[in-house]
Amino acid sequence: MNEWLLIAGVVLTALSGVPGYLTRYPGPVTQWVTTLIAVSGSTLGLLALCMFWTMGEGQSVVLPWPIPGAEFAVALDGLAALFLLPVFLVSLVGSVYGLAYWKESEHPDSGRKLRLFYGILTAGMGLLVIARNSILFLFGWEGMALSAFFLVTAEDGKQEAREAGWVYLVATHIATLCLFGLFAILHAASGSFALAPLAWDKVSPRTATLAFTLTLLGFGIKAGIMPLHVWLPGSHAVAPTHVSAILSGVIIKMGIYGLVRITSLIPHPPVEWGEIILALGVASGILGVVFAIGQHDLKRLLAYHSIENIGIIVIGLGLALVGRSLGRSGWIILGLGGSLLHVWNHAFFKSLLFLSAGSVVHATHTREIDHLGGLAKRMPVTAACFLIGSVAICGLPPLNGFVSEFLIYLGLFGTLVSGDGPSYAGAAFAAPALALIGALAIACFAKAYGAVFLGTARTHHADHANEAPWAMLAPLLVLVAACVVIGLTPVVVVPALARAISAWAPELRDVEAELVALAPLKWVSVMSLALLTALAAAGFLLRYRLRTGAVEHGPTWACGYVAPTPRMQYTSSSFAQSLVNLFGRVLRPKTLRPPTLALFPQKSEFQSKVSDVVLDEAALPVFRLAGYLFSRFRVFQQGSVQSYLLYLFIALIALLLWR
Amino acid sequence: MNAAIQNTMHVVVALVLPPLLPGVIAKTKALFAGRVGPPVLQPYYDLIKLFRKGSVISTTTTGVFLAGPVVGLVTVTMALLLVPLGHSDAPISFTGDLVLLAYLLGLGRFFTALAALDTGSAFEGMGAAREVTFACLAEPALFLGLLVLAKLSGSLQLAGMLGNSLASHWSGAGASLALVLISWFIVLLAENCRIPFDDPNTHLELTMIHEVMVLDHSGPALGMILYGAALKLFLFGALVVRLVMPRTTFAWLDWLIFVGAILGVSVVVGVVESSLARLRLTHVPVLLVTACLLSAFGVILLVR
Amino acid sequence: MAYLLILFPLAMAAVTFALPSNRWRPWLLPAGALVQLILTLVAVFQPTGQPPVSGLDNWLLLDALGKVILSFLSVLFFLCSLYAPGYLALRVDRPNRVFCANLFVTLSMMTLVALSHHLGLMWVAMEATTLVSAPSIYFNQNARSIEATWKYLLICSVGIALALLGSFFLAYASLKSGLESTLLFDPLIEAAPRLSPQWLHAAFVLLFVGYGTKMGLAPMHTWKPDAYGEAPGIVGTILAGGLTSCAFLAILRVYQICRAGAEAEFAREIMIFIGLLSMAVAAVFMARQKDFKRMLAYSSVEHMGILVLGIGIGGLAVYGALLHLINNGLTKGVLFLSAGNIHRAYGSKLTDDVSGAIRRVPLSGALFLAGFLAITGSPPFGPFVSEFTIVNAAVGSGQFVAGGLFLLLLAVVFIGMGATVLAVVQGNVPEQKQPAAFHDSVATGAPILLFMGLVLLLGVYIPAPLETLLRDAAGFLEVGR
Amino acid sequence: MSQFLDPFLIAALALNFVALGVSRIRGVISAVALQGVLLGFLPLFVHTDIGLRGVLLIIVTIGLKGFVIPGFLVHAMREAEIQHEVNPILSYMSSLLLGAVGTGLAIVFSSTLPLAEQHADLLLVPASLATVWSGFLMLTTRRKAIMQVLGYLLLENGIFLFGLLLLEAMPFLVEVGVLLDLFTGVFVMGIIIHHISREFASISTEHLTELKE
Repeated sequence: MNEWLLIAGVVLTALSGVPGYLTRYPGPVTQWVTTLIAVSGSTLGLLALCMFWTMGEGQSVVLPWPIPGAEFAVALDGLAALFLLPVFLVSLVGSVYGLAYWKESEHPDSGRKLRLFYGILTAGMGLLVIARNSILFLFGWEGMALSAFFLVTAEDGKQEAREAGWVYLVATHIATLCLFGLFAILHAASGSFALAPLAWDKVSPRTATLAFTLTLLGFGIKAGIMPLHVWLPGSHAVAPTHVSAILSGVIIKMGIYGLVRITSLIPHPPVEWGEIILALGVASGILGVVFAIGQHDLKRLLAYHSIENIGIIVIGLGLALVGRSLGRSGWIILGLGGSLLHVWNHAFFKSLLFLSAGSVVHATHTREIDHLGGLAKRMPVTAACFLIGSVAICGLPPLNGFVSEFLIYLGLFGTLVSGDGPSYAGAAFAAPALALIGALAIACFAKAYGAVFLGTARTHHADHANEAPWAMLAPLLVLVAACVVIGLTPVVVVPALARAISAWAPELRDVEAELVALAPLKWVSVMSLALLTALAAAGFLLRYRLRTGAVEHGPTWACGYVAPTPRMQYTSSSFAQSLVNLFGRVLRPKTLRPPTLALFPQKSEFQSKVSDVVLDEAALPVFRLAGYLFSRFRVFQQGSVQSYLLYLFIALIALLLWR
Repeated sequence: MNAAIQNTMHVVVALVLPPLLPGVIAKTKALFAGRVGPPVLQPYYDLIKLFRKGSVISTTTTGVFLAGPVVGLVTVTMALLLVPLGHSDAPISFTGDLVLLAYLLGLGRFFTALAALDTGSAFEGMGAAREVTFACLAEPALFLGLLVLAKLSGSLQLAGMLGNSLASHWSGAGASLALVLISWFIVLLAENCRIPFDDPNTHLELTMIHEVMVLDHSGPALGMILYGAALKLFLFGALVVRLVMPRTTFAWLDWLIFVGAILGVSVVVGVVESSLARLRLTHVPVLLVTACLLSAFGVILLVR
Repeated sequence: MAYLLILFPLAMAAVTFALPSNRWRPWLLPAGALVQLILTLVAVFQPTGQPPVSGLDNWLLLDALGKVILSFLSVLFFLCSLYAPGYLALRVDRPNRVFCANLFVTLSMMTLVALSHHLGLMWVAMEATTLVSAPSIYFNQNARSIEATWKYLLICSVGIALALLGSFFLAYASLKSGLESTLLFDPLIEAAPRLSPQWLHAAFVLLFVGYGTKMGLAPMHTWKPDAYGEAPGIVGTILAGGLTSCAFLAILRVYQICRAGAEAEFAREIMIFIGLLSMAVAAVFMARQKDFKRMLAYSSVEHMGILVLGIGIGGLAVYGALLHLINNGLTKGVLFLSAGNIHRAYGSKLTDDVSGAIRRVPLSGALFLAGFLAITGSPPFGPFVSEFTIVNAAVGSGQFVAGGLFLLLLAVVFIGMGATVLAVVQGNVPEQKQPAAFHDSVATGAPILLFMGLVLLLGVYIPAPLETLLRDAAGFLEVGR
Repeated sequence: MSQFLDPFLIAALALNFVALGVSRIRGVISAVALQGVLLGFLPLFVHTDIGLRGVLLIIVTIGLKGFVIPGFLVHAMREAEIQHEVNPILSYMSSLLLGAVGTGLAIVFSSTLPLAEQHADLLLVPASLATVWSGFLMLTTRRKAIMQVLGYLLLENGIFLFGLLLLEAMPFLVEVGVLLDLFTGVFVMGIIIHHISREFASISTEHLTELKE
C-alpha cells in the first residue's frame, strides 16, 4: 500500500514537467500546471511516509523486469522512509519557491527544461531510496545525477555554469562507474543483485576491502566528503537557488544514504572501516567550515557548509560502524541516530538558508557578500529566516541542529566512559573536533549574517532591495517550522529514528526504548523552552526599561571620526582574515596587494581569494597533465598510409610471436 | 542539608557574587600598582547606575542590536544553573549537560558578535571578528578537559564530572588534572578577555576584543552586558575551582571554601594581569593552541 | 529463402541503378529496406521444427549467431534508409545513383556474410562489402573524401588479404592433420580438436588481425577516423553499425573454431588485450578532440574493443557483448545522424566553430547529447545494460584487472568525449558568416528519434524474442565450455 | 613433377626483387604481371590431375593477373600522365636488402611450420611468405599510390601461392570470387588513383596527409 502510494508519487513527480515541456502554451499556465503536479506527487509521497510511520511496514513490491539480473523490487523500510522525507518535503517547497524565483517570463529558454528535470530529479531520488535491486537503484541514481547536471547547467549560456556543470558531470560519472564495480562485487559475493544482507564471512578480505573502497569513492563523491568534494562548491554556486537547495539539502544525502544502506548490508564490518569513516568525517567537517570562512560568494559559502555538515553526519556514521564492529549498541544508536537526525536537520536548515540566500540574490542580483549589507531593514522576513537558519546550522540551542549534534556528542563521550566491554578512546577525539567545527561555524555565520543583513548597504543594489514575494517566503516559513519543531520537541522524531536504526542494525532489540534511555531528549526540550521563555522575559524587561527610560537615537559612534561611509564597515573578508591566516597552510589564500610606492600613495586596491585547493591544485592539474600526455600520442596518427600499414604489420608480427 | 536549600543557595550565590570578582581583580591590580583603587563593590554601583540611565541607540541598528545583550545575559545565566557550585550538584543536571553548557555560551557569543556588527562600525566589527576567532581555539581546549573528567568520573554530567569523586583522582591522575587546570585557566583568561589576551582597562577604542564590541551599547543594555561578563567570569572561575576544590562533608564549609577559592582565583587573575603584558594579537592563537595541546596531552595520558 | 535474402537487395540495387530520377530514387531505399526487414524477420522467427534457412548445400546456413546479426543488420539498415530520403533531398546537387545502388549491394553482401558458413565465401563477401562501400565514403567528392576513401580501401583490402591467408592456414591445418581440407564451418568445428595447433594458432592471428582491421580494432583502426569523419552520417552509421558487426561475426566464427580446438586460452588472452588496447587508444585520441565526427569514429573503435573484450572475458560477458553489438550500433545511429545534422547546420564539424547546438538545432542537439550519455553507459539507456553485464561477468569470473581497467577506460573515454560533446551542444550559437539553411525537420529528425527510442527501450526492457535470440547465440558460442 | 615447380618459384622470388629494385613504374608493373603469369601456370605442377575447372581457373588467373590488371594499371598511369619514376621513401638498395632478409626469414620460419609430408620439400610456403613480405615492403616504402596497388598485388600473389597447397579445398566458385574481388579492388583503386591525380595533379600519397590528428 505505502509502496504503491510512493510509486504513484514518484511517477507523478517524474512526469510533472512533461506536459509543460511539450505544450508551448505561453504565459505562466504551464508553470502552474507543472508545479501543481509536482506538489501533488510529493504530497502523495509524504502521505505514504505518514502512513508508514503510523501504521507500519507495508508489503514490498516485487515485479519481474526483463533485464539480466534486474527485478523491479521496491520496499519502504525505516531507513528509506527517513531519507524520503527530505526528498519530498524539500522538493515540494523548492518547486513552490521556483514559481516566483524562476518565472517562465523571466527565463523563457530555461524555464521548461528546468521544471522537467526538477521533477525527474525528485523521482530519481525517490526511486533510488526505495529500490531493493542494485540495477533499479542505478536507474534512480543516474536519473538523479543526470537531471541534476541539466539543472546545474540551466543557464548553459554562462561560462561559469558550463564549467561547474562539467566538473560535476565528470565527478558524478566516476561515482557511477565506481558503483558499477561495487554492485558487480556484491553480486559476485551474494549471487544476486538484491540489496539484501550479505553472508559476509564468505567474502575474501581483499574483495571486501575493494568493495569498501568503491563504496567510499562512489558514494563519497556524491556526498561531497573531503577530498572528494571538488564538484560541490561550483555547482551549488551556479545552480538556480532552489536547485542549490535540493542539491545540498537532499542530493548529497543520497550519497550518505548509499553509505548507510551498503554498510547496513554488512553485519560485521572491520573496525578499520569505522575509523576511516570517522577520520574522513572529522576532516570534511573542519576543512569544510574553514573553507567556508574564506569565501566571498554567499552560495559558495553555504556550499562549503554542506561539506562541513556532511562531515558531522559521517562522524556519526563512523561511530555507529565502530560500535557495530565492537558490538556496542549504545554507540550505534547514538552515532547513527545523531547522524540520521542531522540528515534531516541539515536538509531543513540548509534549504532554508539557500532559499533565503536565493531571495537575497533575486533582490540584489549579486552573490558577493561584500556588495551587500543592511538587508535586515529592507527584507525583514528573509533576514529573520536566515538568522534562524544560521542559529540552527551552528548547532545552537534551541533549534534542531543542536539536537543531532547533542546525540553525536553523547555517543563520542560514550566511547570513553562506557566502562564494561571494549572501549575505543580514539573516537573520543572527534568530540573536541566537533566543538571546533561548531565554533568555526559560529564565526562563519556571524560573518555572513553580519555582512549581508546588518550594518548599512554597501552598494546601490543592496540599498534598493525589496522583500521577496510570498511564493518565496512561504516555503521558508515551512522550513523554519520544521527546524523549530525538531529543536523544541525532539521526542517526536524518536520513533522514526528508532525504526531507521533497527533497519540498519537488525540485531538490535527495542531500539526506541534504549534511545530514549540514552539521550535525555526531554531535558533538551525543557531547556530549550526555558531558554525561549527566559529570552522573552529578559527581552520584555529591556524593552520595558527602554520605553520608560530616556532613549535618543544617533549615528553609530565612530570613535570621533565624523564622516564614516558604508565602505568603512568591516568587510566580511577582513572579518575572516585572521581565521583564514590561521589556516593559511590549508587554504592557500591568494592575495593581490600592489606595493605603495609614492610618499603620498595613490588609489590602490587589495584582493584576496580562497579557491578550492583540491580542485585547483590537485584535480585540474592532473587532468591537464593527462591531456597533455595524451596529445603527445598524436604523432602516431599523422596521415601517412604507409605508416598505418606498418602498424598493421607490426601488430601481426607481435601477435604471431605472442606465444 | 536538603537539596532545596542547596539549590536556592546555588542560585543566590550565582546571581549575587559574580560582580564582586571584577571588583576584586581591580583592587588587586590597584594594590600591585600601589594605588588605593576603586572600592571592591564598585561593579555593583556601576550596574545599578547603568540600569537607571537612559540610552543612546544608533539609527543603523536593528532588533539584533538589543537582542545581543539579552541573549548574552540569559544564556550565561542558564549555563550557571548547570555548573555545580559550592556544595551543590547544579540545580539542573542531566546526561550531556556539558554540551548544553558550551553551546549556550556559543549562542551568547553569536548574538553578541551580531549585535556588534549591527552597528556597522569598523571597530566593533573588528572586535567581533577577534572574539569569535579566539573562541574557536578556546572551545576545543574546554572539551578536551571535559574528556579527561568524563574518563575519570565515568559520568557525562557536570555534577558527576566535577563531583565528589574528583578529589580522589588527584592522587591517581594528578598529572592529567593539572594539565587540564592550566589549560582551563588559560581558557578562562581568553573567554573573559583578560590580560594577556585583552586589556579591559584601556580606553575603550583601544581594547581589542570584548569591550570594543559593546562600544555602542549604553544604559540598561550595557548593564546587562557587564553583568553577563561578570557571570561568565564567575562561571569559568567555578569550573576551575571545582576542579581543585577538596570536598568535605559539611555543606557550609564547602560553600566557604568555594567562595574563598573563587575570590582567590580572581586575585590570581589580578596578579597575572599586573605581572604580564598584553600579548601581540598575532601571538594569541599560539597560547590558546598550547592550552589545547596541554589538555589533549592530559587525555592521552589517561587513555593510552 | 536464403537466396531471396541475398538476391532481393541486389535486384533492388539494379532497379535503383536503372531509375533515372535523382529526386525519387532515394525513396526506393526505405521501400526495399522494409521488404528486406520483413523477409529477415520471417526467416529469423520461423516456427520451430522447420529446417533452418540454408542454401548451397549448407554453405549458407542461418544459425543462432547469424540470426542475431542478420536481424540487427536489417533493422539498422531500415532505420538508416528512413533517414536517406530526407538527407539526399538536401543534396539534390549530387547524383545519388551510385550511392543508393551501393547501399543495396552493401546490404546484400552483409546478409551474405551473416549467412555464409564457408570461410572462403565469407571472405569474398567481406571484401565485397569493402569495395562497394568505398564509393559511398567518396560521396562528397572532395580532396578530403578521396584521401579517406583511399586509406579505407587500401588498409582494409590489405587487412582482408591477410584474412584470406589466415583462412588458407586454417584449411591447411585440417589438411595437415590428415583430414580432407575444407573451409566449411561445421566440419572445421568438428575437426577442431584434431587440427594442428601451430597452424590453427597462426590462422587465428591472421584472421583476427585481418578481420580486426575491418572491424577497426587498434592498432589496425587507423582508417576509421578518416573514413567516418568524411563519410555522410548515414554511411557512417552503416559502417559503424553494420560492416563492423559483420567483421565481428567473422571473428566470432574463427574464435569458435579455436574454442573447439586447443587455442581457446590464447585466443581469449589476445582478445582481452586487444580489446583493452582499443579502448585505451580510443580514449587517448578522444581527449581534446576538436572534430566531433572523428571523435565518433574513435568511440566506435572503443566499442569494438568492448565487444572483443566481452568475448575474451567469456561467460555472461558473451551475452553482454552480443547485446552491446546491438546497443552500440543503434546508439551510433543516433550519434552519427545527429552529428550529420549539426554538421549541416553549422557547415563545420570542429568545436571551434560549433557551439550551442541545443539552441541552433534543438532536436539534433538534444539527441546528440542523449546519444553521448547513452553510449557512455548511463542508465536508462541500452548500452548501460550491456556494459554493466560485461563488468559484472568480469568481476564474477574473478578477472578483476580486466574489469577494473574496463571501468577506468570508460571513465577516461567519458571525460574525453564529454568535453567535445558539451562544447558542441551547450553554450551560445556563434556568429556565422553565411548561416546554413538547415533546420530540424521531420525527415531528418524522426529516424533519429526512432533510433533513440530503440536505445531507450533496450535500456528498460529487453523483449522476450530478442532475449531468446541472444541467449541462443551466446549458448551457441559457449558450446563445450 | 615438383622438380619443375621449384625453378618457377625461384623465378617468382627473383621477380619480387625486380619489383623492389626497378626504378621505373612500368618496370614494376611488368614484373608483377610476369609473376602473375608464372603463378597462373603453377597449378599444373602442384596437382597431377586438374580437371576442366582447373584449366579454366588457370586461364582466368593468367588472364587477370598477367594481362587485364597490368593493362588497366598502365592505362591508369597514362590517364594520370604521371612521371615514371618510383622515387621511393626507402632507397632501392635498402629495400632490396630488406627483401632479401625477409626472404631468408620466410625460409627459416616456414621450416619451423609443420607441413604435410607431401609438401614437406616444396619451396611453396617460403616463396609465398617471401612474396607477401615483399608486398608489404612495397606497400610501406613506396610513395605513389599506384605502387601501393602493385604492392597489394604482390601480397595477393603471395597468398595465391599458398592457396596452391589446398586447391581441392578451395571450390571453384570461391577461387573465382577471390579473383573477382581482386580485380574489382584494383579497378576501384585505379578509379580512385585517377581521381587523386585529377585532384592533386600527382599520385604521390604525400598529398594524402590532410586527415590527421
